[in-house]
Amino acid sequence: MTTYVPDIEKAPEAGSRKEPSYLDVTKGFWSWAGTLDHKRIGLMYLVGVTAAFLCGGILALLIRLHLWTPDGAIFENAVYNQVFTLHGVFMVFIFIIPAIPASLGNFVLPLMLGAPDVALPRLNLASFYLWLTGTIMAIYSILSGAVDTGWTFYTPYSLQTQQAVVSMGLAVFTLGFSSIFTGLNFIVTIHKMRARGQTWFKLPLFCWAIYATSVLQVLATPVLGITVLLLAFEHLYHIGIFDPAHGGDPVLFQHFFWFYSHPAVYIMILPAMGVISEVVTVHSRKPLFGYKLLAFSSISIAVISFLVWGHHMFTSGESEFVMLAFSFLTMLVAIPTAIKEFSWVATIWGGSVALTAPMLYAIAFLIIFAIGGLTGVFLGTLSVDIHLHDTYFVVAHFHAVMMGSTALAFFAGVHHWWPKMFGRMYNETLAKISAILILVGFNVTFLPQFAMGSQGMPRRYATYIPEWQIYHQWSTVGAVILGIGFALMLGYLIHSLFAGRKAAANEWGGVTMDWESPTPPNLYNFDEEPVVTGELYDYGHGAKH
Amino acid sequence: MAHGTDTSHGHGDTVVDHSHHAHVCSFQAFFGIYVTLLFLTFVTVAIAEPVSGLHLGSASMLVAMAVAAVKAALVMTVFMHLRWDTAMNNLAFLGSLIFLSLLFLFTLADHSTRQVADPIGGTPVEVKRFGQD
Amino acid sequence: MGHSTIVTPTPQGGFQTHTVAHHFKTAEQEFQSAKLAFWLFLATEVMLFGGLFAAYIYYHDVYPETFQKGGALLDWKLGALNTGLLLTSSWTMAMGVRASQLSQRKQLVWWLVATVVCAAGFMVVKYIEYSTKYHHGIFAFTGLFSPDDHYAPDLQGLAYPQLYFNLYFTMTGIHGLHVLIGMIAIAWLIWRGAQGRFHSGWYTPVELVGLYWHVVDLIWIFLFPLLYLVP
Amino acid sequence: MVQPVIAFQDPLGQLPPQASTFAGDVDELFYFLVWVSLASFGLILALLVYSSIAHRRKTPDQPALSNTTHNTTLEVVWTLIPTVVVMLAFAWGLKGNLDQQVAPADALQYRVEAFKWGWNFYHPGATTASEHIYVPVDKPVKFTMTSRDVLHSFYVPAMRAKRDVVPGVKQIVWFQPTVENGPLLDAAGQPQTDAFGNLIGGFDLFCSEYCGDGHSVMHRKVYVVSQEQFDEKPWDLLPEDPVGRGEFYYKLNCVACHSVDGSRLVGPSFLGLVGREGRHTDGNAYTADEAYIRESIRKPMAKVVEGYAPVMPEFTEAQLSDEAVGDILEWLKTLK
Repeated sequence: MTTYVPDIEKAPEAGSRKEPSYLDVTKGFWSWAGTLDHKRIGLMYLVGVTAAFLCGGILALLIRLHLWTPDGAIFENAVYNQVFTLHGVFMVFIFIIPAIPASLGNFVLPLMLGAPDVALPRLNLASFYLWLTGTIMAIYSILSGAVDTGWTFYTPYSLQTQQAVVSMGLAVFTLGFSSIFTGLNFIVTIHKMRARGQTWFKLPLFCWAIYATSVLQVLATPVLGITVLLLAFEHLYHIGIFDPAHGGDPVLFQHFFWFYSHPAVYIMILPAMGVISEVVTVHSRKPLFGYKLLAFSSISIAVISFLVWGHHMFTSGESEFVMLAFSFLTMLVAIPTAIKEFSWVATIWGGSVALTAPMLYAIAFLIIFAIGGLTGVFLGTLSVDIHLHDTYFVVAHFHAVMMGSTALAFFAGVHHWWPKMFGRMYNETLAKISAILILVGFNVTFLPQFAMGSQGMPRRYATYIPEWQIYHQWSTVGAVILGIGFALMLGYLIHSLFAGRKAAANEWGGVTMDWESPTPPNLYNFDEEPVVTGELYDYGHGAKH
Repeated sequence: MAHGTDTSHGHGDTVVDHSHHAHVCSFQAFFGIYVTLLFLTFVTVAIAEPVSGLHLGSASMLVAMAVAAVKAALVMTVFMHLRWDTAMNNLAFLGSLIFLSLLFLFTLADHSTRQVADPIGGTPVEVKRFGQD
Repeated sequence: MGHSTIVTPTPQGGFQTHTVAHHFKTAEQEFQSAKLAFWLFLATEVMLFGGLFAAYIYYHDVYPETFQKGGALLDWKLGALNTGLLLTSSWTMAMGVRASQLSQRKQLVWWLVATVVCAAGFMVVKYIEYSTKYHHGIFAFTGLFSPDDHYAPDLQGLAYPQLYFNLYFTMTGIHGLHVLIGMIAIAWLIWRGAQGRFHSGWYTPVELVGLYWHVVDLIWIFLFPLLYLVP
Repeated sequence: MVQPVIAFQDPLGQLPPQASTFAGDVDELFYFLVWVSLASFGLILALLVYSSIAHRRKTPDQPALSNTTHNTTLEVVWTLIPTVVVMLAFAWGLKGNLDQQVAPADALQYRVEAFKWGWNFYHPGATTASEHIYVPVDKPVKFTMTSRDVLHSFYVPAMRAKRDVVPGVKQIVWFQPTVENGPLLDAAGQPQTDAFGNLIGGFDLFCSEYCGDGHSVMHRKVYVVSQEQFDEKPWDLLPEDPVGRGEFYYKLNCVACHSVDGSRLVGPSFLGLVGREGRHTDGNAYTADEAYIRESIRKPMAKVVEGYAPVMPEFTEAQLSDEAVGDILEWLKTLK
């Protein structure tokens, strides 16, 4: 790999391309709807998940506005329950699980491997359409009576409710298979499509993170599939597997559900960690600190994440013995997570730190991820969790990890690869303002929720006792700030597509293979078949790992 | 980047060679395995309580599963060629069994170690009997 | 990159050539990618059925008597017959893959036909079993026992007898669905195989469907003793 | 009032009052984690802010100051320190949890039945349920809980006690209160309420496992009283007159979904219910006479009032006797 001395002022000369970019090579609706190009599929996902994020975000704002007064300002309780359920379903199953792997992963992974496409392009497109079908089914469930079970579908409540649990369950089943096929495709791609000379330890960390994620997607999601399928059977025919009225055990449902849904948390956060690794190294112009430890920590997080699901059930009546085991194993996850955080900070330390928009998003990630990670230890600790379980402390904790970390990493990645995707740049000043608004808004929203939660405010409450009103009002103010930040982002990103300045060939001076392709890349990505000879993350110092 | 009749080596893990040397089993090998499988099915049935009246108690489930595991291993190694397949393909499939065993391990451990609740002034009620008050 | 294609040499007359997809460099890379992907897919199948097995073992532990008496009401002879049929089909499938590896077009077709016949036999036996249950008043999923239920005396006083039968119907039903899907896939292989589509240079679909079929067999190997010979 | 022994002083006032024997230990561990978290968070934040200012890129081609890609000592240190901390938290949390799980053999036995959406608390020896819980101070109390319908969760923040109520099984939760906190009664012996209409005194009891429309109104009180007060059986409040008893049963069973002031909750308001005319979801007209109201309690799904969801649970003879329903009817007639 050649050492790249970036010169972002100089745009690539017109006509220097050998082939048209993937955006220009064909035109028209069907050239997108039927495309097998990983980059176009990535962009379709990007549009799709952003729309889902928008829907989920509007629902979140409604929730916060409703909770402005103790009696609930907007909805009846029943409607409130539907709103928070849909917020959860949209954000978890439709937005955040596919967000980074299916959009950024699809776009960037083959580029980083120097490959012309993913290994199975048809399966990739099929996976997108499964996602679309699942989303349409979820929307159908809303229109045909909505669901008020919470995104966790706990039995027997989900069996007694009259609402569209069956169609929502099948929607989740379909979305699950979309996720499985994406993960399966990426594992094969990483194994079989790497460039010549690209050994495993010359894989950028984003690839490691996507690999670990994919393992989870392939192995954990089928259990969710069979669980929601059984739930649908149960709802329709009362087969009794999860219904205590027919001999079933609701705790078994929780075991099945969390066997998937705890690894799912890592399906969400691992790719975010990968994005942050890339953004941090490029914008600090410094090799990642502790590369191997970072790579191994991704894999170890993936493996341990299968062993900790019971910490969602400490008050459910599972046995003390199992609680002991799950608490211990949960603590083990904290260790690789801490290693990652420290390694990123050490990467920035002594770098040539450019406070660009992607870097600001990444720094915001590092701050909020620290909060999310540290509060996770509280919840893994048995006696403290008994008090905090099912309170706003949990709500704030997982929003710190999911929204404040994964969603921010997703946006850091979008800003980082935006010039590569579209060949255009957004307004950096506005982008920085929006990053700061989101960081501030997040903390104003969720720090009061930590406070409320430790005081005992239970979650999923449509009304609450007046002592907590001031916290709820701060939280609502924060949510509005967050909303403004995201609206601003959407505005300048769309604006840049039409009026943004032309991006440089290598806007940030990245040295992984994704930056070696033309900007935007060709249909089959590279002008010349890339061959890896140098070290990874070599910014001209002769980096050694 | 047209590579035409490119025969370059070094793609990821792939053993790059135009003609792949797939392992072809002999008729005798497949037939032998087939007969063994039928024999093991006979063993499973013969030792089962409803058929033979053997009382193996709690061991009967273990024995039946052990025989089934042997049959499964034969199908996987020979019929499915795992014996001659790449390490990664072995790992992909066997890995799922390892992770599946975690699901079994923890749910069953939870069930078998749950506390027995005692109701007020009554005989202990087994938690195991759901919905049977 | 990748606009060119590689054409595998036809081993002998009467076979169709195969064009390697644009993004692969070699037929071997394409074959190995498809195979790894399929192994991973089979891993998801194992996890999916694994959930059902976990539920089965769990409730077997909770209601041992129900499961023993429920299992005794199934006809183990039919179950054993079905095991034999599936094992036979697994063997013929393995022989079919072997035939395609050796570019034996006619043998391939006949082995595959034998496989489908065994599978169809399996489904017929399954139909007989299901309809017997139906006539005895054990319906899938309703959990209802009809008033003139022949089995009712055997199940009197048992905790949740319908739980066993619902698990039985769910597990064998989803397995049966896999058998049906497999039969369709094998029928397609027969059609294309007769045209000479598969040969030593390219037999990926035969290999993959073969793997799928063996997994269907594997699952039944565990289902049979669990459901019919419940210890 | 007995001066409680506070095992651990809450330095930030962020936790609910400590009212049980194991609350102090939970809080001490909570604050241990708070301090560790604040220290490590402060360290990370300081390093981040310092390096992004001090090491920021001033010219476009500025290389990094350092090129270090690893430092084994540092990596071992930042692996070991979190390991030690989390293992400590695990062991401490486990020890505390064992206290929370295992009730003493001499604990007073209560029975709790949760339903959509309310609680029936049966005090030791009581045959009727009560709306709130009364416990004697410094005595271990143990609750054996069942659910009529879906998952609920028994949560008393001040006691640091929480346990899901799972239909089909009996769940146990226990605590030993250390602080007296009885109901504040007015001259007439009625509980006083604050400006928001909430009862004064007592510790809050919540349902913390989502259970549907009335989830957030399953809010009750745990009153900790002296042994003398407890011996007077303050929970045994069943009034003499039928109207009073009717109101008592209403508060126990119906209050979550039916208002008495005409406002709309999950179900229709009880104000002016007797003799009300309206329509069912199937379009048939009804008049709310005595027989109709009795049927609506026993078989609520048979006829659902237009505009409302079919969510009301059945109340069987065992849960609400015919006499109790008669009392409720008497009381309903007074709501005009």
